Parts: sequence; structure tokens; C-alpha cells
Amino acid sequence: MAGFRLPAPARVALLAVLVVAVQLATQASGKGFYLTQLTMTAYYALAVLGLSLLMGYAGQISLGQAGFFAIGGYTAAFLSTVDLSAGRGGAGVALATRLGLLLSRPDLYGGTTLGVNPWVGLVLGVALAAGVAFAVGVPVLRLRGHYLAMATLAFGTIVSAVVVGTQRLGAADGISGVPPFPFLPGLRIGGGGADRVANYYVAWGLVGLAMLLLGNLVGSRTGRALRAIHGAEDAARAMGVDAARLKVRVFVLAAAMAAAAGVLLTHYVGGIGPSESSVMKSVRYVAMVAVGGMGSLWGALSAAAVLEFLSLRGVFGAHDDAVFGGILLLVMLFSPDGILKIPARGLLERLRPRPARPGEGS
Amino acid sequence: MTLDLALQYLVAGLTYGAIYAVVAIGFNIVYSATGIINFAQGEFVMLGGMIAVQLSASMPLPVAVALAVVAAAAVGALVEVAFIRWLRKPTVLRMVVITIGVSILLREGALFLWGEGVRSLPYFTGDEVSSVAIGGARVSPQVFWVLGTVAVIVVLLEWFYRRTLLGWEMQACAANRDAAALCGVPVRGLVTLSFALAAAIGALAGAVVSPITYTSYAAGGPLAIKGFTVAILGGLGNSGGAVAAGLALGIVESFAVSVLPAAYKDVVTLTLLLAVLVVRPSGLFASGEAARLKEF
Amino acid sequence: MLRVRNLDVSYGPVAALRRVSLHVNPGEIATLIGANGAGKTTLLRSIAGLTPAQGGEVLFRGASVLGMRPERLVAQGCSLVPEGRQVFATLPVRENLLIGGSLRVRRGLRREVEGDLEKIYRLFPRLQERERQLAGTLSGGEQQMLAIGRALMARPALVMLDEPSMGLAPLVVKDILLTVERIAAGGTTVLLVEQNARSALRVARRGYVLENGRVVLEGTSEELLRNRDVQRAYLGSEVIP
Amino acid sequence: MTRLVPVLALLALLPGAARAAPEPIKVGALLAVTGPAALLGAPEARTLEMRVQELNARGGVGGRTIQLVIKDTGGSPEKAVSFARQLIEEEKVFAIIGPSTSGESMAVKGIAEEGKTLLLSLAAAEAIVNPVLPHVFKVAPKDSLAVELIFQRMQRMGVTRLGLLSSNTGFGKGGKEQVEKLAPQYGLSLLVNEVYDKNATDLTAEVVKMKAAGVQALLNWSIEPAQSIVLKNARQIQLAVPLFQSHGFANVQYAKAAGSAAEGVIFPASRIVVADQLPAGNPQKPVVEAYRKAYEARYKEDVSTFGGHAWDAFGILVKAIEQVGPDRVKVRAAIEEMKGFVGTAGIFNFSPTDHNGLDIGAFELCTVRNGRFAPLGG
Repeated sequence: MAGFRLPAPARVALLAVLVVAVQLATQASGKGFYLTQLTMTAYYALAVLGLSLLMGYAGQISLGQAGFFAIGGYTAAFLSTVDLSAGRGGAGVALATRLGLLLSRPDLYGGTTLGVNPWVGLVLGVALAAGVAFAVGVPVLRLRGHYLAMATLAFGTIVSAVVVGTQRLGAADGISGVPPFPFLPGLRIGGGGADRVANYYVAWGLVGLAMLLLGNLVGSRTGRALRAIHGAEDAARAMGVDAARLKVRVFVLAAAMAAAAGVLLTHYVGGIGPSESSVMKSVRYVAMVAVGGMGSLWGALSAAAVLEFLSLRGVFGAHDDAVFGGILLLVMLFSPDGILKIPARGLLERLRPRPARPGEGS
Repeated sequence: MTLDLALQYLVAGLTYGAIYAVVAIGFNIVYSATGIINFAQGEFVMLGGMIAVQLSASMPLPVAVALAVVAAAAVGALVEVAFIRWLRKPTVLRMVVITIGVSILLREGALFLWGEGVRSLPYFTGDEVSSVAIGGARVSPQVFWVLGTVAVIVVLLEWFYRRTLLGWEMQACAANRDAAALCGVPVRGLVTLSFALAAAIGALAGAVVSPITYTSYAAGGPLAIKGFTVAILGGLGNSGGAVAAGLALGIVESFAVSVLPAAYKDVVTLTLLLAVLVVRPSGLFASGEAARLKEF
Repeated sequence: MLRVRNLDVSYGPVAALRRVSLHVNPGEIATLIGANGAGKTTLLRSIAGLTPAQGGEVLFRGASVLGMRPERLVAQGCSLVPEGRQVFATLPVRENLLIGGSLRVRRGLRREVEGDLEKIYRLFPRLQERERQLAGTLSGGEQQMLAIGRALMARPALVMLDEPSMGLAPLVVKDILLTVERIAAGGTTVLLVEQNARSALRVARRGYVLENGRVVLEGTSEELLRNRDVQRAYLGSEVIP
Repeated sequence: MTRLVPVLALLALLPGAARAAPEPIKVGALLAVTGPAALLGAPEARTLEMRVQELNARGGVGGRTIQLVIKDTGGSPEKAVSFARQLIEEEKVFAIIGPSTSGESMAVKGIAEEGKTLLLSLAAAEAIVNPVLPHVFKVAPKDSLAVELIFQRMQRMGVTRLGLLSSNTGFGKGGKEQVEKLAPQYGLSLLVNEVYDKNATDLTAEVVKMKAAGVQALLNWSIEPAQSIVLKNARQIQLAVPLFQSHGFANVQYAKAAGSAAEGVIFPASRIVVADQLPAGNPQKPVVEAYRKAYEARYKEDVSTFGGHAWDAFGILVKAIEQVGPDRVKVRAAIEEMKGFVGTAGIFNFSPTDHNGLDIGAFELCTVRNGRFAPLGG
């Protein structure tokens, strides 16, 4: 990674080529079904990218990323499965329908249901997650180290407990029967076989977009400020970086990305369950960031793409959690900068001048 | 609410509270010696229960419990030696992630060894239905075992940290490892010892509570979360605080059931944890003086 | 007592010490002066076993101790009072001191260690007054006394002091340096590392000047005090009448 | 699955099998082998592995062996969806057994229907087959049957004030919903209705609440160890009312765990758990005894109702294939018309409007006597 540093747009272009190549290859080999899991992978990758920004660049750990994913997903699932048919005659429902907030759709059994337009769910879900992230982030991000880890863990567990404890959210069963999302004219985000290729491109298109935006962000002044926070927060503060505000912003951005991913995946899969909010899910996101290398968006993307895809295909069987735990452990023990850094690491150490470490602080 | 009923809730709360407190104490020991929060502490509680159950099939109960404690201590020491010791100046983030990884592996290992089934030790005295009257309330004799174990652990630890050189050295290690080494403190040995000790206490707790709570490969995680909460509420590193916070939380949870839907019990607890973390990270019971000397 | 030969230390690609050599004779006070960042702390940490060296040799009482773990070196009789004092903030003063003697307690000399405690209290009566107070609540000067006292509890043959005057008021500094002389008078060899060159050279018999990781000058204190370069670089305005 | 590989390899070596070796019939299974619902999924997976091995050792069905593809969903719907698509489109399985939980079943039933692949769910929720989807069946008895059987008993005992506890799992939720719905019909008022965490370690406070409310009977609905804990806690505080459990209790390990506290508890169970005590004439007796013996010999653990569901699903599928051959359309129709299939959970009588096929006779009210399950009788 050190030697050939492509500019961000070129890398995104490369990603685009890869995405198209994979699609053509699956088509040519008659293995179009891979695209289902690849599409799901893309959405999880969005959540991982947000976390990568937070952990890798701002240096703040979060064990609650799945909580934000679930906030998005559950908002979408709840709103789009509420059946308002009974209120069809009412003035409120009529007005909302005219404004395009509600949508009529056929259900599995041949009837029709009147539900909230998924766009409303997307906007509300992301806004809710961002709002919660802001409210939680402002006080919590003042904490460091273990305390921050515990606080985010507590947050994630709260979301999980609320989801499981609330009948309206389906409690342990979750919400199923979430309709496809009419995303663009003629293009629905949903699991139907006919829309599979289109969905694949939408999902990876969003990933590409996120990479462009995040790439710009990382390269900008904000990005440098973030890295300064990661290095030494006090020093960054002394340099005039408003560390607190910046951290909260990144936290909110990461949450919003996870929530958007949650909304879209929920429509794609057709439902959501409490497993999406579990602490183990958050730990998996952390694992993928760690494997890709803290502070490497492309690393995080690659790790998420590979690991999540294999997991969704059931390659790890009953050892899914064990695999993630083991990977997490190995990477953190032997190569905390991510596995992409292993070969280059020793070399880098010698080439890159590093300031002498100050003695142990008291 | 009648007095008898209130007493009954109180006793129930003490039982939960004592269990939480023991888990929290395990966190505190490792934290006190190393400044690390060992996210795998809950798994030691699980291991203690599982190993004791396994052994009790072929030997008397006290021996099985004792051996389980020793075995868990060995696992604890092994974890430290294999995953912690040789890292040079690891960041907190790295430590958090490593201990989480260890916890997942221990859990999956237990699943592999013992399957998903649920196990427990027999009641130490009496059986499943026996109970002792306290006023108008009825209490299982095992509750006394739990409370007694907690009390003994707390007293011994307090003595250890306050009165013994080894205890001071362990605290010195936590405060500043290099400075401790410069005083001739055998830092590495102490860190390993702290992991072993924490694991041993967790395992003892796991064995003693197992007749009440049962145990399975997945029992560690939920206990760990309660344990964290209590450790933070009581002030990290403060075992007396952990007991106070544990009992308080247990009693609150128990009485909360009489008024609140039980489904949201954990939401209330965790929100409290979050609030305390934000407002008073030194915990509810930490002495102000000691708290100011720490960093959060 | 202590002999360092051609010591090389680097942090990653950056060399912090280059072929540093020095020695300390038994019973004397030697000093190492140099500007901030010259490598003084690195040298002491490296001797003490806290920072690994890439090359060279460290002999303590004739035996090679390079690469030895810090606690073992303490057992051999060489103690370092680290920069910035680094007392155990959350423990009381008395416990801090006893930890300093823990090695000997482990050898079964508990009674002797408790006797030493009295000696330290005679050296620093202030510490006795504050025996039960948490170390973190002491003033800077008191913490420095505690750090020195703690090191002495191990009954070292050589004690290395890293910038004991740092951040202290001039009066307190004077106090501390007086104590250093008393320690040496009691038969303990001292290696004093200071930025405050004038005071250091006043108490020491011999001195070394460290610049950018190299020893650039060595000599008796008088020689160094008279040296023009030293005057210009380290004694600064003090020398101008 | 991996354990099957050597067996299949052995089979291939047998001269007879090798000559006949037509392509095996692929059967997919979506089971929560690990994760929070492992108490359901793990025995289900073991049962399927055992049955497939037995069947293949006997030469398979209609001359073709069965190849089992188990996917561990960990109890999460998103994985169930991913795997369901994989099994249907990629593995092109003949049928899918599972998922283990209601939430997952609801998430994948549309996919099975769209892929015209038979789905034999092992979960309890009524909504899985009501309304009916042509390709979706379920073999676990409906929660409402268990609830009604319990309520009938309560009515005879003169109970009017009921306390309900349930765990925050899909199983607990399903029971709770049916209890809430059916209680008024049986003149029962729900004085206490609490949901506790599936990892609950002590439920004293909850049972104290029952005592305070003056309930005449306590009903607990869960599959976790909590159902043993609740019994102990109730006895310890001397809550002197009849204790009822759901069919989730029908696993001897829970009765053992509760020890003497389990004595006299009343719960509905499929006959599998009292196989040895059934009268000789009972049509289910040979079936459940055979399963029980085989399973316990092989895995050294007690059978549970849930493993039985997998036994039933597999049996129904195999029987249909035997009847009409390995043709998806015909097999689906055959199952829809299947009558009198004797399974572990009861005698199945399917119809185009009933894709569950079990009636209230599926359950037998049981109790614990001297540490063993026994039909309650009377």
C-alpha cells in the first residue's frame, strides 16, 4: 500500500471495474445467485466503513455500531409494515397518501396493504440514528479508553434490550414481511430474483459513493485533524483542533451510515430481527475494521467484503463467531495495523522517520 | 406491600446483587493490577461452573469446586501469558479488542467441549425446594453460601490490598508499571497472578451460584455485562464499592419488578450505567480523593 | 561501579544515543548534563533495562547487565529514580516506601526494611508527617523526596536520579541537592542527571555533557564549570556577571 | 454434515450402492444450531443427521440417498434469508427443513414460496401457516393447542386467577400471545403477566409478585433454564399454587435441573417424552420409542420435543417421496393430502387449509413423578 498510492477517484474507478467484472463473471458462469450475498455484503460494508472512520481515523472505539444499524433497520421495518388500510377513509391518511408519504402495495396473500413510503422510513431512520448518536455522543465521547468502550457497549446493549422487549417491534421474532423499497423508477430494493442485478449495482454504487466521500473527507483538513486526534488528543487540542466537536461529528456520521445500511438491508432481506442489534454484531464490525487495518478505509472495505461474504454463505458453519473471535485476536496480537500491513510493516518502520517517543508519562 | 413481601424482595435482591458483585470484583482485580478491563471475565465465571460440574461427577463436591477454581486460575494465567504479556505498550483499544477475542474463543471452546446444554452443581446444603425462614420471607440455603462466599472474598481482598506488600505491589503495578519495576517489583509475575486470581474468584463464584442460576457455555456474557455495570457503579478497582453497588443494584432490580415490566429491567440498569459513566465515571462510591488521582 | 561502553539506542529509525561511554566510580557523585532531548533520560532508561539498546555494553560492578529486566537490576543494587517522580498516586506514603523495599522483604528481611523506613523518615521528616496521606496529594517537592526515598529503600549501591529538580521551586531544589550529598556521604554512589547544570556540577565531582545522543565532553566539575562551551550552552545567563 | 461425509464415502464403496448410485436427493436444513436458540436447533440438527444416516444405510428412499445440507443460522433472520436463497437457487434443494424459530420462519417463508420449494418449519407460531401458503408447512404443534389443553385443566381445577411468566424469546412470545388471546374464553384473568430475560438467573422477585397478587396458578412459557429456576424459586418462597409449564419443559434435563422442585408440575408434551409409559396400544408408541432409543444411544443425551419436530419433518418428507417419487410438485400435493402420519408430536392430518395437521390430541398433559415424566391422566 505504501508504494503505489492511487488517488481516491482512481481507486473508486478501480472498484467500479471490479464490481462490474464480478457481475459479468457471475453471469457468464451461471452463478448469479452469488449476487444476493454480495449485495448484503455491500450494505454491511457501509456500516463497517463508518466505523472505520471512527476507529481508524478518530481513534475512538465503538462497541455499539450494530445499535445504530438496528435503529435504521427497525424504523424502516416498523413504518413499512404498519397497515393503515383501516384508516383509508380518514382525512389524515388521505392527505398523507396525496403527499406521497404512504404507499399501497400487494401482500403475499393477494390482498393490498397501505404502508408508509420507504423513503420516509429511510429519512426518519437515518435522522433518528443521527439524533441518538448526537445525544449519546456528546457526553460519551469525552470518555477515553475502556470507559468509552463500556459506554458504547452499554448503548448497544440498551438498543438490543429495547428491541427484544418491545412487542410492537416483534420482540424476539423481529419484523418480517417488509416490502421492497421503490428506490428509483423501475428499480426496487428487495430480494426478488428479477431485481437482483440492479440491486447489486445499487448497493455497490452506494459503497463507491461512500468511498469517494470518505476519501475526500480523510484527505481534507478535517481528515488531518482527525488523525491528529488519534495521535494525541491533547496535542491536537493545543493545535486548535476542536477535538470534541469533531469526534461527535464522526460518531454521528458513522451512525448515519450504519442506519442507512440498516434501512436498505432490511428492505432487501424483507425483515429484521434482534440479531442485528446484538453486541456480537458490533464486535464483528470491529473485527472487520481491525482486519482491514485501523485507518485504512480500503482495508476495512476489503475485510468486510471478504469476511461478510464468507459468513453470509455459511462457510464458517457453526463456528461463525469463533472465526471472528479468532481473527480478531490474531490480528490484534500480531498485526494491529491490519493484515494488509504485515509484509510492508517492517519495511515501513525503517523508511518512515518517526519522532522519538517521549518517556513514560506519569 | 406487606413487610413480609418487602423482605422477600429484599432477599431476592441481595441474591442477585451478590452474584453481580462477585463478577465485578474479578474485573477489579485485573484492572487494579494492569489498568486493563478484561472483557473475558464473565467466561471465567462460566468456566468455574462448567468445570466444577464436570468434575463433580467423579469426586466429592468440595474437591471438584477447589479443582475447578485451580483450573480456571490456570486458564487465567495462560490467557495472560499467551495474549497479554509479550505485547509492548499495547493501546487500550488493542487490549479491549484482544480480551473480547479471548472471551469469544473461551465461549466457543466451552460450546465445543460441553455442548449447548445447561448444567448445575447440586445444592451445597439442602436441595432445590428447601428454604429457611427469615421473618416472613423464605430463602434458599444456597443464598447463604453465595453471600458468605462474597463476604469472605471481599474481606480477604480488602486485607490483601490494604495490608499486604503483595497487594500494594499489585496496585503499584497498575498505577505505573515502569516505576513499579524500578522498585524491584516483579511486574510480569504480578500481572499473571492478577489474571489467575481474578479467574479463580470468578470461577469460585461461578461454582457457588450454579445451583441457583445454572450454567451453560453462553452464561458468561450476560453476567459480564452486569458485572461491568456494578464495577463502574462502585468505582473501578474498588471492591468494597463493587459490593455496595452490586447489592444496591440487585435490590433495585428486585423491587423494580414489583412496579415495572420485567422486560425492561436491563434497559433501566444499562441506562443507569451510561448515566454514571457520563456524570461520575469514578463510580458512586469512590472516595473523592482517590478519584481525582485517576484519569478517565 | 558502573561502566557504559559504546551504547547505541534508537527509537525506530531515529538514533537517540550514539556510542555513549561513561563510568561512575564507587562512592562518588557523577553527573550527566545536557539540554532537553539530548538523550539523558534514554540513557538512564536503557541502563535500567526499560529501553532496549541496539549495541554496546553496560557493566554494573563488573558484570554485564544490558538487557536485564529492571526488577532484576534493582536486585543487583542499581536503582533509578525516574523522571517526573512517578510515585504511586493512589497509595499512601508509607506503602510507597515499603514497595521500594519489597525485594528485601521477599528475601525475608522484613524487620530490616522497617528499620530502613525510620532512616528515610530521618532523611525526609516531611514524609513521616504525611505517612498516611495518598502520595498523589503531596506537593512536587514532597513527591520527589518520596521517589528518592522509595529508591533508597532497596539499599542500592548506585542510585541514578533523573532530573530531580524538574519543575520545583529553587528553594526546594536546593533542599533536594543537599539530600543528594547526604546520600553520597552515606556511602551510596550517585549518578545525577540534570538540565540544571550549575547546581548539578556543584554537588558532583565529575561530569559528562551529552549532546544529540553523544558524549561531547567529560571532566571534573571544576573543569566543566570553567569550560567556555559549557558556560555558553548550559550555564547561560548565570555566568554573565 | 461433515460427520456424514465418511459415511457417504463408505456407502459409495459398497458394490450394490455403487452400481445403483443415482444422484442423491438434496435436502436443506436451516437450523439455529448455535446462538440463542441453540436449545432448539442443536437437537434438531443431531436428529436430522441421525435420520439421514439411518435412511441412507438402508438404501435411501426410492433407491436414492438423501444428501443433507445443514446451514447454521445462529437464530438470526438475515442469515436464514441468505441461506434460504442459497439452498433454493444454488443448491437447488428438494425441500427445506426448518427454520427452528418463528422469527426466521416468517422471514423465509416468502422466499420458499417464491422459489416453489417446500418448507417444513419446526417453529410454533401459528402465523407461519395461517394464512396458508402452498409450499409452507409446519410440524410443530401450534401454541394455541398447548394453551387450550392447559386452560381446560385449569378450568376443571377451578382456577380463575392466573399468573403468567414468559421469556423474551420467540418461543416465550408465541405462548404469551396465545395465553392473552385465549384466557378470557376460559374465564381466566391474567393478574400477573411478566416477560423476563432469557438469561435470567433468578426469578424470585417475579414469583414473589405472583404471591402478592394472589394467583391461583402459575404458568411459565420458555425453553431456557429459567423454567427450572422458576420452579425452584416458587417452591422456595412456598408459593402454594399449582405450577404449569409449556411444552418447552418437555426435556428431562430441565426436570433434573429443578430436582425435587419439579415434582407435580403440569405441562403439555408430545408423547415422545413419556414413550416408555404409553399404553401398548398407543399408535405413537413404537415410533417415539424407536426414535428415543436411537437418539439416546447415539448422542448420550435425552430426547426433547424439538428434536422430535425434526424427526417428524423428515419422516413426512420421506413418506411423501416414497408415495409419489422425488417430484417436487407431486410431493407437495402428497403432503397436503397426507393423513394419519404417526409422528413424535402426534398424528398428522394435513389438508389444503391446514398445513400443520395436528389437533389438540397432539399433546398429552404430563407431570413429573419421582424425577421422571409421567402422563398426568385423569
